[in-house]
Amino acid sequence: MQVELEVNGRCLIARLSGEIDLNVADNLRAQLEQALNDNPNVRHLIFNTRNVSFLDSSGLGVILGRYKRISTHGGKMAFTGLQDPVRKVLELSGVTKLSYQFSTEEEAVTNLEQGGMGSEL
Amino acid sequence: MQVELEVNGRCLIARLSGEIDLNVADNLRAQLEQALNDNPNVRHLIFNTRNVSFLDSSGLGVILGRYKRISTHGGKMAFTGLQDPVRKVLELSGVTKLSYQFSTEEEAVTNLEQGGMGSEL
Amino acid sequence: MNYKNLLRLEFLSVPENVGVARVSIAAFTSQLDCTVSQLDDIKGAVSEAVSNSIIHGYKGEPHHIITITAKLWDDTLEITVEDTGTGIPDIKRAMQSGYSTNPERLGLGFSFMRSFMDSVRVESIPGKGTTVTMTKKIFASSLNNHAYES
Amino acid sequence: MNYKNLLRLEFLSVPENVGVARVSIAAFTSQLDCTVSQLDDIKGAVSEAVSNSIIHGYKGEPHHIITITAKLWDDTLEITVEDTGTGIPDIKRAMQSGYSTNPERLGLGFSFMRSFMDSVRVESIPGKGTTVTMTKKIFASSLNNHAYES
Ligand SMILES: Nc1ncnc2c1ncn2[C@@H]1O[C@H](COP(=O)(O)OP(=O)(O)O)[C@@H](O)[C@H]1O
Ligand SMILES: Nc1ncnc2c1ncn2[C@@H]1O[C@H](COP(=O)(O)OP(=O)(O)O)[C@@H](O)[C@H]1O
Repeated sequence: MQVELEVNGRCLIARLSGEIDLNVADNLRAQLEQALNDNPNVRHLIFNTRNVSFLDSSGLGVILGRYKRISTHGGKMAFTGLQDPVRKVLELSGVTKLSYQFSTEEEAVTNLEQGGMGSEL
Repeated sequence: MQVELEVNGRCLIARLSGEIDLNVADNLRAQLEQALNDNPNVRHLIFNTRNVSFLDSSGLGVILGRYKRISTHGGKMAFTGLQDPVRKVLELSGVTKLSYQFSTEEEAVTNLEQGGMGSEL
Repeated sequence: MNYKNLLRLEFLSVPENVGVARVSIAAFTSQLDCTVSQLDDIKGAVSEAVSNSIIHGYKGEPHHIITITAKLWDDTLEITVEDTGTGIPDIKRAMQSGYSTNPERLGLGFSFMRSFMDSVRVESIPGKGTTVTMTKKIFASSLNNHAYES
Repeated sequence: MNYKNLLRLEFLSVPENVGVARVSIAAFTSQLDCTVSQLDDIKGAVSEAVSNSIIHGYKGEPHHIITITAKLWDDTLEITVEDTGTGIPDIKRAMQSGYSTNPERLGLGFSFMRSFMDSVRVESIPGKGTTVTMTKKIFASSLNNHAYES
């Protein structure tokens, strides 16, 4: 697993790659928490999963845990670059219903920022 | 494993891909023998191994068995598209010394045809 | 012997081995002419079952053994994941979607296994261990075109 | 327990499983930060040893069991490939480069194992079986740059 983190406005973009399972869960959780701690003005989370080849419920648990943190302050979560293995897990868990999907990071940033400033998406 | 066979002049070009081991040895042997039987004017063998990710002594045995057949009639063997895993096995077995290596199939064909008609390479 | 092929894996209960188990069972299954999506499902199911044995069965202790047995019948893969850990007192409840004894987890493991596989059977004795047996019928993909595949 | 991780594979003596063994051991080894070339070597050695058990040990009979044990010590991988087949009457001769009891084969299996690995030890009892134990020290590649690798 590799993680690349970038703050864009009030969005934290996490570009994940590789296999997201129990073996990397602690590491991923720590990196995301650190980024949220370091950037208190971040409100929304964007996961770019284009290069994620595998995601299981342990990995999804880390993602949803971070969503819980930001959602208490009205933050939203979006996914870009969804591939079949990840899409399936998001659908089975119902996460598609509580998150947004966009083709590109830019689209995600624009939409979340607008939604956050104006009316809900 | 996949095999693509093409006759070019007096050369049989075998484009191999995947893993060449005990599991595919019989299949590869049968396909090469068939092609040699069907094309009695073929004199030289060219193996394009660009897409071969693995070769072991069982796979090499099949290749050398076909070389034995053509070499009794003065045929030569060449490799193109050598990647590290295959190159290593050819070196360890000394096959690099009894075969020719070229960057492209065209180069291999031209050289083997010339060598076959004129002086040995 | 009625099965066509058999693979048994035994490994330590460490998170590093979740991926090893996934990759090994996927390689074993690839003998059948299966689709990428079927392989993804099988990897997912193995990952959930093995993670459960590590986290719940062995409470994260790294020196225990997990055993996976994979059997290929004609067109069906059977996978058994076994631990000799804590066991499950109430299997029915444990298999409910969203139920977890660990507040940090989602309680979706069994639910995913059931979505990914055709059948999931759980046997467990508290204090003795847990065995999860899953099957999946593999249909050859009509999209796969393996003219020369061995 | 002195090793860091352990994987045991047991499988039927069919050619399909040579690749399964290779992939499984490679996935297990990948826990160490090894190079592609080291992985290629390990795959090669596993392939030769398992093929020998299938062809020579079990004379191609498909219903026998081959066992591989892989142990990770600090920076060393130890692999044992075991069969309960015919055994080798003269191990020294069998290990000579170019020696084969099968005219169709090259007699390079042991020679490749020795080139790929740091050590190769063969124990065999005719009529009882053969055990090949190989070790390889894994040096992390200085070229690998895993800033965020877990
Ligand atoms: N191998 C096991 N050993 C002991 N308990 C288990 C095992 N597998 C599952 N369980 C129990 O079943 C519950 C539900 O499992 P699961 O659906 O996979 O969700 P989760 O792993 O997120 O808790 C677990 O919380 C645990 O209490
Ligand atoms: N597992 C085994 N069981 C019985 N005999 C074996 C085994 N492995 C190797 N041998 C013997 O050792 C010889 C040399 O093996 P090797 O160097 O791998 O070459 P090859 O497999 O090409 O014959 C074989 O021909 C066989 O007689």
